[in-house]
Amino acid sequence: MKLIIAYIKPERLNDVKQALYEAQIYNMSVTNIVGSGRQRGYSETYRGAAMEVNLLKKVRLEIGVNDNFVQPAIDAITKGARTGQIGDGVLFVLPVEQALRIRTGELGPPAMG
Amino acid sequence: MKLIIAYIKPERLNDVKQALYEAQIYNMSVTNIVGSGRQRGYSETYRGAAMEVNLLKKVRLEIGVNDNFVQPAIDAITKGARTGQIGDGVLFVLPVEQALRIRTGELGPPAMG
Amino acid sequence: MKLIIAYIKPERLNDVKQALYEAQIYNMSVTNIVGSGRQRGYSETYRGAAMEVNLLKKVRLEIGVNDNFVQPAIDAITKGARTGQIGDGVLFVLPVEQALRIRTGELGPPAMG
Amino acid sequence: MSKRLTAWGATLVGLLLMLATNALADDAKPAPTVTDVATAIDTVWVLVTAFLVFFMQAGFACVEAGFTRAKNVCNILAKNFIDFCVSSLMFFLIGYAIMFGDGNDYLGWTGFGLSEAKNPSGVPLYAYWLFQAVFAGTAATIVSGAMAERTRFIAYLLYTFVISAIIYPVIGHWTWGGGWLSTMGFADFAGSTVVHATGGWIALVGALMLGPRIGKYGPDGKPKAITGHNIPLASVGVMILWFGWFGFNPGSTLGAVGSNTEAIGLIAINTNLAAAAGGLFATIAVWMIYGKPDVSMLFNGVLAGLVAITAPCAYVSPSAAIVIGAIGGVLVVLGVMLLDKLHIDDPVGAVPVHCLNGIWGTLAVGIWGQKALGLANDGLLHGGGLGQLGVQALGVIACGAYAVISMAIIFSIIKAIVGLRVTPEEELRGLDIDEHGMEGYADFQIFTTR
Amino acid sequence: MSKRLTAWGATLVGLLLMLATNALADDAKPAPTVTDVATAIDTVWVLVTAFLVFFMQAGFACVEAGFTRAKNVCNILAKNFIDFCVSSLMFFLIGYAIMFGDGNDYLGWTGFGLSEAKNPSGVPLYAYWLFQAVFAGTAATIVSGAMAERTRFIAYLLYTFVISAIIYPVIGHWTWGGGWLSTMGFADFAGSTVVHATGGWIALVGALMLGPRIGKYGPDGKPKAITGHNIPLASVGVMILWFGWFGFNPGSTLGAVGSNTEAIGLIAINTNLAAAAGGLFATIAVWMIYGKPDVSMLFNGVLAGLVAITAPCAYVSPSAAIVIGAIGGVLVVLGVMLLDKLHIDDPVGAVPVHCLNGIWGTLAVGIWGQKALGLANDGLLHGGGLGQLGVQALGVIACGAYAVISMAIIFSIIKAIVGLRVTPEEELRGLDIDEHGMEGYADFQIFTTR
Amino acid sequence: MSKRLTAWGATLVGLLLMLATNALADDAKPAPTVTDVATAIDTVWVLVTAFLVFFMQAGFACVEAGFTRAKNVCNILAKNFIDFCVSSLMFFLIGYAIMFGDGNDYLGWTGFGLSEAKNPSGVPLYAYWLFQAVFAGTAATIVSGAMAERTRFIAYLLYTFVISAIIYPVIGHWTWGGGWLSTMGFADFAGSTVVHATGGWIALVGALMLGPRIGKYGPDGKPKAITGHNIPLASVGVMILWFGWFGFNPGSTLGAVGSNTEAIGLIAINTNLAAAAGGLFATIAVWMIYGKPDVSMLFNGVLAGLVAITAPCAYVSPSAAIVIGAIGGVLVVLGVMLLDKLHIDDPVGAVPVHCLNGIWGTLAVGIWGQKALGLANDGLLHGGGLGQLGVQALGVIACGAYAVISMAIIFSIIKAIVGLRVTPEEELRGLDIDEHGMEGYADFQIFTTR
Ligand SMILES: Nc1ncnc2c1ncn2[C@@H]1O[C@H](COP(=O)(O)OP(=O)(O)O)[C@@H](O)[C@H]1O
Ligand SMILES: Nc1ncnc2c1ncn2[C@@H]1O[C@H](COP(=O)(O)OP(=O)(O)O)[C@@H](O)[C@H]1O
Ligand SMILES: Nc1ncnc2c1ncn2[C@@H]1O[C@H](COP(=O)(O)OP(=O)(O)O)[C@@H](O)[C@H]1O
Repeated sequence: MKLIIAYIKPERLNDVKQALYEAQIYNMSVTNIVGSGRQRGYSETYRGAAMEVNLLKKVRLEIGVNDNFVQPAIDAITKGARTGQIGDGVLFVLPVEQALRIRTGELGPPAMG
Repeated sequence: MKLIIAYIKPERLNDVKQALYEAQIYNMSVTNIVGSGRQRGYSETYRGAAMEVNLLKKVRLEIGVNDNFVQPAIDAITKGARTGQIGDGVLFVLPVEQALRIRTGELGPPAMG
Repeated sequence: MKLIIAYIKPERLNDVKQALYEAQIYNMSVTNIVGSGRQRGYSETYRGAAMEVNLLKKVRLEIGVNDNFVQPAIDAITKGARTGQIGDGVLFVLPVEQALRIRTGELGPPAMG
Repeated sequence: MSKRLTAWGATLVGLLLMLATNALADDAKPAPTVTDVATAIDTVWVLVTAFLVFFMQAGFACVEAGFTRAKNVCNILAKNFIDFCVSSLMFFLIGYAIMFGDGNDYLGWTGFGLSEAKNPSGVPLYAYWLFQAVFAGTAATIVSGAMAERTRFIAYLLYTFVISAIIYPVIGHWTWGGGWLSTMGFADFAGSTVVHATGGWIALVGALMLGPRIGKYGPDGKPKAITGHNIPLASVGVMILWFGWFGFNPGSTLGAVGSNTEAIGLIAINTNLAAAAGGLFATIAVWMIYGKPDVSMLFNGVLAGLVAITAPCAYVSPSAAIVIGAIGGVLVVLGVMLLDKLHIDDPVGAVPVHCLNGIWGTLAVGIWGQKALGLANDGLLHGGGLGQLGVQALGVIACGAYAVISMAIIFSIIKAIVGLRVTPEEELRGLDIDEHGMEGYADFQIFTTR
Repeated sequence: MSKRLTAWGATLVGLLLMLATNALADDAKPAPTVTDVATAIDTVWVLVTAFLVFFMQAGFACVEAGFTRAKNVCNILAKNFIDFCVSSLMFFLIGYAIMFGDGNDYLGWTGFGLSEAKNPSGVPLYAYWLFQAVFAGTAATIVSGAMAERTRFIAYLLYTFVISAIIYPVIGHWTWGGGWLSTMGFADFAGSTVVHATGGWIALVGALMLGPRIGKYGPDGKPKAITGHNIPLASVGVMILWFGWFGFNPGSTLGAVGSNTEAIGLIAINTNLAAAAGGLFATIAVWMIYGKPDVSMLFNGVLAGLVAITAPCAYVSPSAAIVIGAIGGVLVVLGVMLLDKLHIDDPVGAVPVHCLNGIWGTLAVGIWGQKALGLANDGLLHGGGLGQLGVQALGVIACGAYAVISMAIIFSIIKAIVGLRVTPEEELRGLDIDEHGMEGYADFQIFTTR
Repeated sequence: MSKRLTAWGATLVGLLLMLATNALADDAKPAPTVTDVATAIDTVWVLVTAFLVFFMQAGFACVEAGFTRAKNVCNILAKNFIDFCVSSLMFFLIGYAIMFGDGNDYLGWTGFGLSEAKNPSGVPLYAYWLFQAVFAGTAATIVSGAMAERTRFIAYLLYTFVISAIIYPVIGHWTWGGGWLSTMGFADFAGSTVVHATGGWIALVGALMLGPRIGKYGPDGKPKAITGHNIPLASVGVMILWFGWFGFNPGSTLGAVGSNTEAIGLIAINTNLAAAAGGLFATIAVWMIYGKPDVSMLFNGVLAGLVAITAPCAYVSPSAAIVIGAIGGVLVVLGVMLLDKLHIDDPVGAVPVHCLNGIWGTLAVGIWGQKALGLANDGLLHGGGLGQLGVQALGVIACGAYAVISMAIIFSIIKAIVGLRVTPEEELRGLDIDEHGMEGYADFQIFTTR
């Protein structure tokens, strides 16, 4: 079992969701974040004072998947999120040692689905 | 050391916190998220146009624990969060390689408590 | 590859960012959270009714780094976040099995930078 | 010769006077007379103050929305809008006839739909109606705050029809429509009892019948704070209400000419000083009791001062207004505490503000009121004894009893037909999604953990 | 002797009258005459109602901001502010001269910069100008809502110069400035056509030329909800608009003395009842069609009722006002559906509210209007036949055609010079950052996923 | 015979005139005279405009709250409320006596608590008091914005007592209470100096004594943006202020009859045009200097135009008003830059808006003012030479020096007793929790990283 954490452009969320659905991955958790990466932000002035915005608005996805779904998930995210322009984001795959579905008490892989 | 990530119904947060306190687990971090799982969302109309809400409001808990607290934490979360109805959520247990308490510089298991 | 998750005081964010930049770590993702730890919160009254605020506003950083950057990152975070007063927070280091830069398709360590 | 000259002179004076008044009216229009002009200014006064009172609807909406949770914000706003829509229409069709129509001591019964309706004022009927209609709307809207975050929309809608068509107009008839209370000398200048206590009593009945919101009282019975979600919104609401109250009280003279010229100045200063004193003393009270100046109590204190001065505003001196307002400010703090003791959950403080201070203001007429300012008898502190105070107390009790009993019946009927309260699931999830299919703050990340 | 006495007596009467009016004016100032006072009250009326109409700018800003997304909120606010600034200045320099200056049936051409400008009213020129200027500002600001979330700031700024200097004043000249429509007996008391339909038509042209927002229509052509981000803000806006409309309609009498005293009462009650009926019936309509009472439609319904009653407010009875408003409320719901069918993306409903109901209200004059209330002919339901209705329809078509054609040209020119629409990247990221370098809600965690 | 007839005729004319005015007053009440009616309309005007000025409190609250951070929002709102409460009460008890009482050139000293108070106006004392009281409240509330986000609540409360009881009334006495400046011919029609520059100077002293907010200036001394948290709220505030200013300036005629009828029209148009020009030119200025139209500067520009026109509003032509406002708009942009250069941290721009433009407006009287419009001497551009401008400059300096020195002393005393500034920990965490025990936006996820 793995936890995929992906940071994407907010406006790509719908496409990523769509691509995941097509890969039959329905379960995910989404958060607002601000982040910095290769895309270094921008600077503006507010009332004449410098405003360095180096944390840009991004969306963070967490998707717990069983091992056979890791690659499909990665592909789907890539498909939905890639624009080819700076700021497209990254994803990490983390090991999950245990999973539990709270309602049913299911443990392990079945809890993921 | 483990990191437990749990996604629960917002209105269960108080009960989960209560249950964790009873299990002597006081440390946690809480975030707002939106998520989709087996509970597929709902659709409404806004000004006559379809509005598919497939990401529901949930709450995400992160609890770093030492190994002997993993099971008590899982039990407490289950106790507090389970309603038996769809949408109760899931939890994942992830391995933690290192922990550091910033204030004291304590490393490893003592940093968790 | 590791994922460092740090919970810090909101007002330390700028210093932490500064310290990370000095350590040549530019990539990170930041979230608002509320948390409880050794700092147990406070109680107020609102319209005469008790209000227990046991989840305090914190900021959560996620930094994916290659192994050789783990210690510099930890040092930088500690430098920027430590006030010596309760509530300074903790950080966890989690293993990352795979990383992918969405824009370029780079895999593994190069995706981190 | 001089006779002739003088006579011609007089004629000239007369003619010039007439010409002068004709100067602009070159197009046939008859020159306005002094009376025309006096009626015009009275009408302008009544209309402008009616507009201000109307605007109080926005104030109520903001206060109630700001003091409740984000997940119910569309619902409370919808209620505040729809109640004014319905009560405007019902007060046109039915309410005005019951309040001001010919009838008996208890009820009027002519002028439905304003056709051949009585007009006790010196201004045109329609202008007078508007002023009265916005008052009816105020009485109706007070209730939504106390019943917030758990009442079904349809139940609230039904309640609204009844209060504006019947419940409020009957009390209005007693006091302002020539009914039995007015005959007895009961004085409620701008409606501490007629509007505010009536709304406040009904709010109390409603809150009692609904029961507290989930989570308001712990298993140990201790009240828990369910904080408002948007204090700036609430503060704008309070400011709008204060602003609108300058229509509510001074406008109740129904005119600005003659003795009313002095009166509107007095009423305006009294309104302002009572509000200021209410705000300051509520702040001091909450600061002393709980250690910090709770802003929500400052807001409630301002409103308390305003409600309290509503009945006596024309009958008392500015210094008395300060005292009345200050006591009102303290009362509201104690009132909030008392309700929590009694486990009556009133999210916005409608009962302490409108009911408690409506009563207080009505009684204050009997204490500080002055015959010289148009009251039937001098009040207690002006040597008039307990007479006026007694009548005031009677009015308070009669109106209160009527409002409580009649609405207890109405709410029971509504409960039986459509149900008063949403399901616990809907309440937890928020009324916005389940009752209206929408959210108040779609782009914001909202906590719904409480 | 008696002759002499009588003559002296007459003199005395005259003198006393003069003295009486002098009582307060002990310092040389000449005593005011009845006419002075009448003009004063008319002027106060015009100014106070102008202030209320001005305040509608805040209402429009709130409604448009609340009904769109958080990422564009600074931009829509900036547009609402700057359009009033520009249109005030342009209406001073140019617009008033075109609207009220001497000229021909189609256009005035004297009084630029108000120097030696004509003043058709009974109140001072500057007071009259202010009242007219806030109307011009209203017409201008309607458009921003329909073009929200995708129009370049500079393009909007340019458009604003043109509408307030030329487009609106020409239509105003036709109807209120003595032009050809007024000669024909076309009646639009407070501007259903002149202000609202004009703004609404231009909104339609703008929305069409811009095309829908990214994501508004799915690949399958189905409309998708892009929900407003701050419903409380929108609700405050609607309340402010309703409040301001009490200036818009009753103020259009341009006076309060004489027959206007009755008229302003009638207009005020009609305005209120139409708004209430609009709100209630839109709620019922959307509830029946979609199963839940969508609050945004309740708001639009109130505005629809207000727009619809704007033309007929002085000519119809209160019962007619209820019917007109109720139909307006239903129309707005159907109008929103229709636009979505046609894939015209109007984020706030400016077209259904202002254009559709502006037309409806103008036609309603020909149906329920009464000669007894000052209309040229009785309307259809008062036995006047189709005459007035025909003229009304003609006015609707003429003004609509003029507004659509002229603005289509203007927008095309602006498009050619600076471009109408922001880039897709800017639109996705939000106009606030790219056009203004700032955010509306810096401390809040905002979703920009949509 | 004809003599007799004429005499009778004259009598008849007189009698008819009297009868006419009696027509409606059939119930014993004496018929109103023209003077009664004139006083009534003047009183209505003064009261309605006073209500509008009151409403500006809501405007200030919104602007200041919107331009600061979410974590301090309850605090700034509480300050805006409590300062009006306190200043109402103090201006009643003490301030009015000092401002308008009999005394000497520098200070009045009769009429405490309004008992036997002098009334220099033609309207009832209480009405006049209210108008003056809301002005005092405005002067008081300006300060909170510049001292926002770091001042202790108790310190602010104490300051409020002093300014409304003494500091403001003394300056008021000099200019409007018959004091030395008025004797010299100093002209400040509605208070650019008396209200705004006074408030603005005190704001400057306060901001200087407090020092900048933590993080406002980097270690390198460069100013950093601390952006406002709720721009829609600020925009509503600006709109409310603009709306209220239609009370502030035109209401300062204290009447509407006679020559005032023309005057209020002129003042209203001037107020509007200056605001519009201020907004437009500030936008252009900031756009040219920084490349994007910063909405917060547009807002400040509108306010700058309004403050600038406040002194000259009655004395200048509309074209002059446009120029005065436009320069005000540019000044505010430069002023904000200047303050940042000087490391004076004024979160909302109170000093550039109220102090700088208060001065500018006062001087503008000496430049564009016209004797024909009631000024003592023609201004510079109307051939009056430097005389009036000199007096204006003297007034600016005298009031400024007095305000700065006296408040520097007062703030020092308050600092010594309770301390002016919260602790750095409280400042970082936000004043809401530590000073009031509550949050402004309980349901929202708020960033407190800045
Ligand atoms: N190493 C990292 N650790 C945590 N978050 C990261 C990391 N790298 C990127 N991110 C997140 O991804 C977002 C996009 O990254 P960025 O480097 O700008 O994308 P791209 O590689 O396409 O230019 C960042 O704003 C940040 O939130
Ligand atoms: N595999 C997953 N990965 C990430 N988040 C998940 C996953 N499964 C569930 N969740 C989170 O848990 C929430 C509840 O899940 P759901 O499947 O609806 O619960 P239940 O199993 O009780 O029906 C989801 O809204 C989502 O936020
Ligand atoms: N074991 C843990 N799991 C998850 N989050 C934690 C844990 N310990 C601390 N935190 C986060 O760190 C924040 C600060 O922790 P705290 O214990 O108050 O710091 P300190 O040790 O300096 O007193 C908490 O509010 C919480 O958000």
